[in-house]
Amino acid sequence: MENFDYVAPRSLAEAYATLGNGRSSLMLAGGTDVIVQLREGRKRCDQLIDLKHIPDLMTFQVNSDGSLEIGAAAPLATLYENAEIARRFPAIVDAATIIGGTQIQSRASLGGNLCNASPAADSSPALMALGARLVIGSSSGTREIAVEDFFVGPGRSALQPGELLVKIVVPALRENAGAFYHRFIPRNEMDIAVASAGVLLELDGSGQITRARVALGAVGPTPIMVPAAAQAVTGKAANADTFALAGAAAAEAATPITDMRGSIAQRKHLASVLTVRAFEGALARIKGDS
Amino acid sequence: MRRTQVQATINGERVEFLCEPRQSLLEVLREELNLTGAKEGCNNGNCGACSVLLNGRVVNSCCVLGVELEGADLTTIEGIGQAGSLHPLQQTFLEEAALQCGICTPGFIVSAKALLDKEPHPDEHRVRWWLANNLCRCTGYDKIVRAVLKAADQMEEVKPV
Amino acid sequence: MVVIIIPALMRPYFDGANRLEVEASTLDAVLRALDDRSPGFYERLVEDGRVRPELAIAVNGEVYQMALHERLAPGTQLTIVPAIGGG
Amino acid sequence: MTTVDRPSYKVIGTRPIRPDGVEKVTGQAQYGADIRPPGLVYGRIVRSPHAHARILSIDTSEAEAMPGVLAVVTSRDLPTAADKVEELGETAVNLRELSENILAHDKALYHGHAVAAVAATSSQIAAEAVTRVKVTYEVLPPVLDVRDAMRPDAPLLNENRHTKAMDGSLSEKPSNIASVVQFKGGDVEAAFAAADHVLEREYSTSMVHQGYIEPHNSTANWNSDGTLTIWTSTQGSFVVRAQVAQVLKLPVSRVRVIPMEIGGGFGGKIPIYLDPVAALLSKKSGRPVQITMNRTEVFQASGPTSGTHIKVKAGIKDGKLTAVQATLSYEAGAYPGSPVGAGCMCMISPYNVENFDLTGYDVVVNKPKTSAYRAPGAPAASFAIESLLDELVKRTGSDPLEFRLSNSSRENTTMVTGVPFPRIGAEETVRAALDSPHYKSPMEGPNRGRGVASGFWFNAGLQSSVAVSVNPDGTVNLIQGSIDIGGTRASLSMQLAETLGIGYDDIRATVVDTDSVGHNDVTGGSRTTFASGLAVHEAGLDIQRQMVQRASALLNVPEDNLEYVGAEVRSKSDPSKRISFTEIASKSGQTGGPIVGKASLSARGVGAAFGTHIADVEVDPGTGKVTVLRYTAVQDVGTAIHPAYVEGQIHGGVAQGVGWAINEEYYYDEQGHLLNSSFLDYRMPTTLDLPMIETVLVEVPNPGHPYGVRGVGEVPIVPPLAAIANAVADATGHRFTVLPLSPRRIVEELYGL
Repeated sequence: MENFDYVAPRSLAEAYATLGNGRSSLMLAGGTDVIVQLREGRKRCDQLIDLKHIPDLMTFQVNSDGSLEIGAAAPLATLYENAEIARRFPAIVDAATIIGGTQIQSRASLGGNLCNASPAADSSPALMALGARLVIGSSSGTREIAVEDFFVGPGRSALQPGELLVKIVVPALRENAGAFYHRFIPRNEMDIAVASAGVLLELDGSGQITRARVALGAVGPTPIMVPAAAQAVTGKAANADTFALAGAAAAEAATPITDMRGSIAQRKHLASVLTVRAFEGALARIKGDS
Repeated sequence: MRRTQVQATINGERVEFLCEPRQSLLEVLREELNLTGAKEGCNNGNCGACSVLLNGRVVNSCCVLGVELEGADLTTIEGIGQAGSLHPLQQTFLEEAALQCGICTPGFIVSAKALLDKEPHPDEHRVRWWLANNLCRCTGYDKIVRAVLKAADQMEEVKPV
Repeated sequence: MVVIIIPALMRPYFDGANRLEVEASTLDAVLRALDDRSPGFYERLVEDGRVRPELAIAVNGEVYQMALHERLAPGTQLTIVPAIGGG
Repeated sequence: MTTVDRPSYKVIGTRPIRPDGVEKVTGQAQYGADIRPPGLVYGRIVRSPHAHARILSIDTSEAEAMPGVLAVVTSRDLPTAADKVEELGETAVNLRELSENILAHDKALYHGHAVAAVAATSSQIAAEAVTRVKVTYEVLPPVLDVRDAMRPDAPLLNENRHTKAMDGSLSEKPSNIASVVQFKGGDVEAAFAAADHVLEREYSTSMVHQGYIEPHNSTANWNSDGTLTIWTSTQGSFVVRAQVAQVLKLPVSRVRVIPMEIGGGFGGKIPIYLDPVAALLSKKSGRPVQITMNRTEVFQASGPTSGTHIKVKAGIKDGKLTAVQATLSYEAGAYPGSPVGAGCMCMISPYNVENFDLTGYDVVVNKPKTSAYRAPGAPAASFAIESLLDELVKRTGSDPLEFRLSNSSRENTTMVTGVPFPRIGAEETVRAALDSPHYKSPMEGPNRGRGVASGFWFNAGLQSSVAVSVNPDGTVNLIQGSIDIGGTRASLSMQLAETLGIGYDDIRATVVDTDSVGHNDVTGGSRTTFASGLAVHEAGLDIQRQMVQRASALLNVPEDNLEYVGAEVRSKSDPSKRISFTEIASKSGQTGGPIVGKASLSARGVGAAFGTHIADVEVDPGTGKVTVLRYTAVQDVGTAIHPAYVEGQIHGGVAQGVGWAINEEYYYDEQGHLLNSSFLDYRMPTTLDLPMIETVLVEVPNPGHPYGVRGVGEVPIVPPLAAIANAVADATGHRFTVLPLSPRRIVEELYGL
C-alpha cells in the first residue's frame, strides 16, 4: 500500500481545516472498508483523517421529538447495544447487526457504510425507508439532504471536496407505524447483500395503509426508492394480497446486473420476495409480534 | 520513510513503538512487536484469525492501523492466559478438542472472550452469531461452540455467590 | 504363481483376457513374463527403471508404491490401476 | 457407538489433551509465517493477469532499481528441468511441469500463474516492486470448462500434448485430454436390457478449494556453505525437500526442511509453490527470504480440486444394482493430474455391482493446477452415482438405506479394479444409519426433506519412520517425521503408550526436520495415524525387546524366561522377579547404554473407509436458500484411537462437503479471471451455516493394524454432496444435478427464471 499521513483531528473545525489543506484526503472511521481499499490499491490518498477523536461524530441521542441523531462515526455495536434505539428504531438494528460480523461492528459506522456508497450497503435502504436525513458539514457551514439523494453511483456520494458527513437524523416513527429491513445473502453471515429491502409502513386505526416507503439495495447502481411500490399499497388493507402488489412493483423497478453474487433474474425475483417479507416484518412490528 | 511514535498499553504493559501509518495493527504486532499469536488468514476482515481486543471490543487487527493504537488498551492472545494459568476458554478448547490445525484458535479464543466478558450466559445461537466472523475449516465449529458454552458454565461455577 | 488383473484398456494385448497367471517372484519378473506374451508390453508400463508414475500396482488389493524388485509371495494378486493421491 | 470385536485398551479410546495444545491456545505455536530469522527480508510473486498468454518479455530493471529491493527472479533463474516424471512421495510429478508451475516459462496458463518474484527489505516495498516488473503478454483465448476443453476445436494449452491411454499409447492428434482410464467388468448392455429400471443423468460440479485458513508460506536461507534451509507449512517435509532438490538441482542432503506448525492443508499443502522461489531470492540477496501468499493468491494459484462433468447410467433388477456405466471428465487445471482415476475407482465401491463400464478423462484447462483435496476425486463421483441411485431407488419404492444394505459391498466383494475387499464396515455403517435416532425420527414440515448417501475412500499406507528414546527417568521422547496437521502427536503417543504400557503423559512427541529422522511420506491419504502408528508400534516392540535384554542382566534371569507385560518385565516362571520400565530406564547406562527404539517401514494392511450420512434440510421457497437442519454421519473408523479427534475429522469433512454442496465454487468470467478469490465471495460455511453434526463411530477393526486403525480423515467429505442434494430433491420435488446448490441456481430452476 502506498504511504500516507495519518491525521487525528480533535474537533470538526480542525477536521475541516485539514480537509482544506489542498492534499487528497480519505476519512477513517471504522476503517473496515477504507483500510482494505487502500491496501488493495483501489483507493489512495495523501492523508487519512481519523474521525474517531471528534466527540460530535462518535455519539448519538434521541431528541425530545423522538427523532434520533447518530454521529457519523459511531460504531455499530454501540448503536444496537442501546436499548432505546432497539425499542424505537428496530430497523436500524436490523441493518447494524448484519454489517459484517462482530469484529466489524466494533468499529464500522453507519456514516462509513453510507459514504462508501456501495449499492449493496445495508444501512442505506433501512435509513431510506425511515426517511432519514444527512447533515453534511464543511468549513463553510452545514447542509442537509435526504439519504436517497446521497448516492450518485457505485462508490460515489454527493459529498463535495472539503465536506464530510457529520450525522444522520432519523425522524420518529408515528403511531401505528413500523419499519423493517432485511437482505438476502447465500450464507447466514459474512456476505454482501444479493438484494435487500427496507420498508416503512403506516396504518390508520382500521388497518388501512396510510403511507409506505420502500427502498431496495443491490438492484441498481445505487440503492433506490420505489415510489410505485409505496403507491401500490397506499389506501389498501395491510394483507398478503396488497404486499404482493408492492413486490411486483419492486421487481419492476429493479435494474440489477449479473455478477458473482447474483443474476439479474434472481435479483428481480428477490426484490419482490424481500419487499413482501419486509412489509410482513413491518406489520408484525406494528402488531407487536416481534 | 515516515514513522510515527505510538504509545499504548498492550497486554497490561506500557509499550512504545514506531510504525508507518500504512502498517496495519496486525503487521505491527507481528513484524514490529514479535507478537505472532494473531494470524493473517485473509488480511481483509473476513476470517477473524487476527482478532484482538481493542479497548475491550473485539476487532480484526488487519482492519486497524498501528497508529490508531495511540493511547489505546490492547489485549492479544498472548495476554489472555499462559501455560499454568490458562483462561477457562483455553482449557475447554483443549478438553473439548476444539482445535485441529490451530491456526484459527487464537482468533476464536479472543473473540469468545469478548463475548463471555459481556454476556456470561450465551446460548448456542448467540455463540454462533458472535463467532460468525471467525472462520474455521477443520472442525465444522461443533466442538468450538461446545467449548465456549462449557467455559461459560465453568466461569459461572467459580464465581463467588 | 502370481495373478495379475489386466485393466480393460490393456486387455487387447492379451486376447481380451482380464486376468493372467504367471510364474514369477517380483513385479519386474511378472511384467517381463507378460512381455513374452505380448512383446513391447514391458516398455509400456516401465519407464526409467520404474512403473510409469501415472500408474500404480495394487498388491492384494492395496495400492502402494510397488517397487519393481520387491519379493512377491506366491499367490499374490496384482492389479494395474491409475495412481491415486490422498488429501 | 457400535463396537465390533474390540479388545480393551488402557489408553486407546480415551480423550487426553493433545501435546501441542497449550502452545496453540496461547498463541505461542510457531506456524510458517511466524518464523523470523535475523536479517529476514520479504518476497512477493508477480502473477499473470491473464488466463492464457504467451510471455513475450519480462523487464525487471525498474523493480531492481528501487531502493530496498534486493533481488528479482524469473524462470530464467531456475535450472532447466527435464521433461520427465519423478516419484516424489505419494504422487508422481512431472519435473518440467512442476518447474513451470512455480515460475511460468514461455506461457502463463491461468489467472495468477507466477511469472517472477521480488525480495525487498519490507513487505510494503516488495508489494510495490511487484507492480514495477513489466511483463509483455500475447493474450490467447482461454478454455475454462472441461467439456469445452475436450472439443476437437478447443484452444490447446500445450500443442505437444497427446492423450495418453493406460497402456502408454498416445493419440495421433494433440488434445487437452491428457489421459484416459477405463474400468470394465461383466456386460453392462445385457444388464441394462434385463433391468427393471434404468436411468441416465448428467451431473456437474465446480472447481472448489480446500480453504485452509493459513495461506501458503515459505522462508528460505541459502547458507554461506551452499546448503539450503527451508521453514515451511507443508503436509510433507520430505516431499518438499525432494522436490526442491530436484527443481534446483541440489543434492538432497544439502537441503534441510524444517516443518513449522501447519494451519490446515486437506491435500492442498502437498505441492510446492513458494519454496524454490524463496530459495532463489535468498541466494541472490544473501538474506533469508520469507514469502507468504495473500488470500487472493491462495485461491488463484494454489491447487484446488477439479470441476467435473459426469454422465452416469444405472440399472436395477429385483432390487439389485446390476449395472453402472459412467463417463467422468475432470478438470486437471493447467497441467495434467486430476484425480479422475480415483473418482472411477471410488464411484461404486460401496456397492456390489457385477456389470460396470467406467471411463475417466483427465483434461487440462486454463485454471490452476489441481492438487489433492480430501478423498481426491471421490466426492464428485459419489455425488453423481448417489444422486442417480436416489432417484432410481425411489422408482422401485424401496427405502434408500434398505436398498444400500441389500446391495452393500462386503468382505470379498470385488472392486472395479478386480481386487476383492478385505474385512470392511460398509454395511455396518448403513445398518447403524438405519438404527440411528435421526433416521427413525419423522421428517415433518413444509419445504423440508431428508437425503442419505454413502461413500468410500481407499486410505493410504506409504512410508513412515520414527525413533523413540527412553530417558533415564522413564519418560519417553517420540521423534516423528510425519506432519501433525490435527492431532497425530496425540494419536501416535497414545499408541506408543498402549504398546509400552506406560502413561500417555510420560511420552513427549515432537515433529522434527528432515535431517533428524528417516523419510516420511506426506500426511495425506488418511495415513498418518495408521502408518506412523504402525511404525510407532514396531518401535515400541523394539523397546520391549531391549527392555527384556536389559532386565535379563538386572534380574539375572535368562531372556527366554522373561516377558514384557504392562510397564514391566517379569519372569514367566517366577512373577515375583520383576523390574519396572522406569527402573530399567534408570539403569540403561549400566546395562549397555541408551535405549532407543526405531522403525522405518512401508506400511501394508491399509483398511478402507466407508461412511453413510443423513441430512435434513429446509429450502426457502422464496429465496432458494438451503438450511441444514440436522446432520448425522456414520462411519467405520476401525478403532478410534482418540475419539474426540476422530469426531473432529468427521465434523470437518462434513462441513467441507456441505460447503461444496451448497455454496462453494470458483467463479470465472469469460476471459478466465477468477472473480471470487476472497473469503467474502468464496462462501465457506460460517458458524451460522451448520448445525451440530452428529457422529456415529462404527468400529470394525482393520485386521492390517495391531490396534485396528483405519484412516478416518477423508471419507467424511464424500457423502455430503449427494446427501444434501438428495435432501433438497426431497424438499422441493425437483432434482438438481449441478453443484453448488446455491440459492441462485435453486430459484432460477424452480421458477424457470
